[in-house]
Amino acid sequence: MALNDATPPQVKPYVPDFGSEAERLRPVEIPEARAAYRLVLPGVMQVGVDTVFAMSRKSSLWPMTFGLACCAIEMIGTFMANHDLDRFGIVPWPSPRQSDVMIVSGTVTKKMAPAIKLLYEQMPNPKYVISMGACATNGGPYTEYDRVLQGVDKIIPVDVYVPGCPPRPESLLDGFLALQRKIMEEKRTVG
Amino acid sequence: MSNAATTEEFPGVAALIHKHLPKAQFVASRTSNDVDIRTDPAHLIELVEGLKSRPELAFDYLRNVVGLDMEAEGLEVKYHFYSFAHNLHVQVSVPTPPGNPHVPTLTHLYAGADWHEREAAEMFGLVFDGHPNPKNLLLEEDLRIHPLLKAHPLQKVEILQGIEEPTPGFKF
Amino acid sequence: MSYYDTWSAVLVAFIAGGVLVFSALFAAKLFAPYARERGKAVSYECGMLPIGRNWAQVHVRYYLVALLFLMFDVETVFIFPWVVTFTALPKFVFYEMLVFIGVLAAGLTYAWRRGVLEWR
Amino acid sequence: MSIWPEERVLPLERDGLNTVDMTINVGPQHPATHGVFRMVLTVDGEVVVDCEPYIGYLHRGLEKLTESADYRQAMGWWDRTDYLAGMCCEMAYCMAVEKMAGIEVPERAEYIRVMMAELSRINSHFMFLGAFGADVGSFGTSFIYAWRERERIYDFFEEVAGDRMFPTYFRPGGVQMDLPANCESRVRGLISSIRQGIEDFDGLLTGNEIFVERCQGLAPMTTERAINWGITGPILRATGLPWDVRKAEPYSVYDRLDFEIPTGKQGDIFDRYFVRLAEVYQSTRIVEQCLEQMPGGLVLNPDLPKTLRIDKGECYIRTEGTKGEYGVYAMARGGNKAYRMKLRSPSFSNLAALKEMVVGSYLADAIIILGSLDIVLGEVDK
Repeated sequence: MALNDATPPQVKPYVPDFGSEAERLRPVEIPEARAAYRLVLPGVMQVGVDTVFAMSRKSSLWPMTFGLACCAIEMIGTFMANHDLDRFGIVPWPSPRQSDVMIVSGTVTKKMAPAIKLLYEQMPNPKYVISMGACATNGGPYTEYDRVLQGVDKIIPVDVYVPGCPPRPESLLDGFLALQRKIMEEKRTVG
Repeated sequence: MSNAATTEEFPGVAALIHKHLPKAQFVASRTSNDVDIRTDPAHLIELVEGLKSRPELAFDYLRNVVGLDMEAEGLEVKYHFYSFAHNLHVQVSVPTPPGNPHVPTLTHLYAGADWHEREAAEMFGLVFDGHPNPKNLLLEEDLRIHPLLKAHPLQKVEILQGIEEPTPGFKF
Repeated sequence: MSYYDTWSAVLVAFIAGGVLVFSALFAAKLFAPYARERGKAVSYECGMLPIGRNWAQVHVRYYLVALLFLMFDVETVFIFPWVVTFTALPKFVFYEMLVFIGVLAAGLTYAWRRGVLEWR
Repeated sequence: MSIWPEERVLPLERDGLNTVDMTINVGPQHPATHGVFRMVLTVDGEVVVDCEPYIGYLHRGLEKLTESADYRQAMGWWDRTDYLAGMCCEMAYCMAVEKMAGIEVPERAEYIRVMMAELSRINSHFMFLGAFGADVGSFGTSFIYAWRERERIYDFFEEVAGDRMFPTYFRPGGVQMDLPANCESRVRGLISSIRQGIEDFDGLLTGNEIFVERCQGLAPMTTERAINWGITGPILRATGLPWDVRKAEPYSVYDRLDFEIPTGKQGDIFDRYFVRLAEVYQSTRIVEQCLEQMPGGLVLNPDLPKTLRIDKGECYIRTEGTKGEYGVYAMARGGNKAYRMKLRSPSFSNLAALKEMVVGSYLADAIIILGSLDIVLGEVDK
């Protein structure tokens, strides 16, 4: 059966090891995201390009549906017809590869932390994180239990915190509007 | 467990059980809403097999497996059984001596006991002898802590995250 | 010399296609803020580390079904222009195509009887 | 003279080519797992050969925290277990505390509790219908239908108790405050729109040829096997056993209400879906009867102590949650904090039988089987 054993040489890709607890809960390193046009275009013309890109990014934010707990039900409620998010160009997308925003909706446990870090790293830049609900912000009602991570910003950088347990769909909507304002303000620094 | 099998007072279901399983040693008592029979790990399997196999009892549904940390008296396991045929409910408590929390497993009798026992084992440090797959269920695989024990502390709440020292005179 | 005789239209289409494709690729390279994060190259497995090998031999029936699909896909490519124009063409063109369809139908029944289409 | 060659393309068993089984990780972040549940499927071609479920990604220490809080404070954690039907869990928790402390609940509060619990059950079943439609194939449509009704029920909850999902409207000893004045007409309107919602789903899914073709006869479960696994709720009733805690061991005022228990025939996926759809109708009948039979009077037991102290008590309260038998085992040994509160969660036992149902089916059907269990990770991981 020599024919069948000829598997191609396995190129060992980088795979993070989540062996120990410290490694699992280590915050994500955020390398500097460089865009080539910063070097090519002179300073004046960059403003125009930045504005165009910021406006296009803010009006088509694709969130990665990442429902952890009860906040996920309110997040789905926000996507549905009564508090429609599609009118802002916000289309729920299951995979991190094509999404811009990660909505962490629910309690972040220490068993789930490495998965959240990996998903965050697998999202293409520029990416944003909305920490939805008290649980994602600082552990919420479950803060005292030692298997619960006290806030998702211990492992990934968070852009907008939405208060509430669970936050009403309107407050998640407000969170998205705040994120859009933030994108417009930070347009000079993102590329 | 003094096998004072002569205690007459068998409330409710315990009388039926005693009638059909005369050899089983247990002490019957009554909780707020159902009957509790106490036995020890050695006689558990024999009692449960009797409960399940006797047609008059037919306790074919293992409802619940509750682990308990009674601090001084060691760990304890409580099983709740229900019989669909006769609409009967009974609670079986199995106290274990403080030293060795060993209880025989029921997975060969009830398939549903598998996950319940794994959860009680990892939460209290109980050991279910003969369990097919005694890995952690709710905690990570390599974690050897038992969170639900009374001795296990809660986590300190970090009130001021990121702000090193609060403004003077500001107390939580 | 009507416009359609010359081949310039084809050239323009070719150039426009090339420009479109390469400008899209080049724009992405130019404008996208790329950060070389370590976890970005890890294959996406719902948030978990990839387990098992991604290079797995699969049962041969899937290959055969793919072959069948390809064959009948190409067949429809040939049938389509015929269907559109055979009424204006002479009679024998119709029967010629029936022969073509008949041959492919024979191939399909052979594959069906050989059990290729049984999915289990 | 047969012109066809004898041997056929061998279907499944090993045929010389040692095909390798691929492991597919349907992991915590997956649209079909309704939350953070992970199962590693070993797949040979398209047939699932082995399934290894992993839970615990949402283990938030419900039982540990309950031991560190007063009886009335702990309810906040308990209605976040089955976060699709908050008030069913609140009812079970309050009944456990009342049974141990021996508190009497006024008549009117019992009826309000049953009505609100049944509305929460409708709410949770609509979420199942929405999510199950998405699993089978209609990605957005069934969700939109489901949320039309859910938003109306949430609006009613907000009017009555102030919050949409977790109103913490129940108290040990009754209900926090009385219903609003126009509650009668509001509920009647709600019931008619829910019945309209049932017809819509009936037309959308039950009448759909593809849906019926995919779900009929898939993973049938026999009653004995379900009882052995400890499966309860709509999945057990789908196997044909009309067993419902509200009828078998009636609690609160369920013995005064009449409603049928819908059952299925072979316990396959379509029966589970249909039992839940029929249950929604039965719940609307219960809500109507509650409205008619509701007496006047107090809604909260007047002589409740300032801080609830229970010196000695132990009980196991079992109620019919939306997913099955939602049981609360409670033990008190003095002081105002519970000594031990254990949640017997229906989804935990239903999910344990997943491997037996999934092995042998196709990969796409494994997703539907998981969807038909209607698990909620808040109560599976406690």
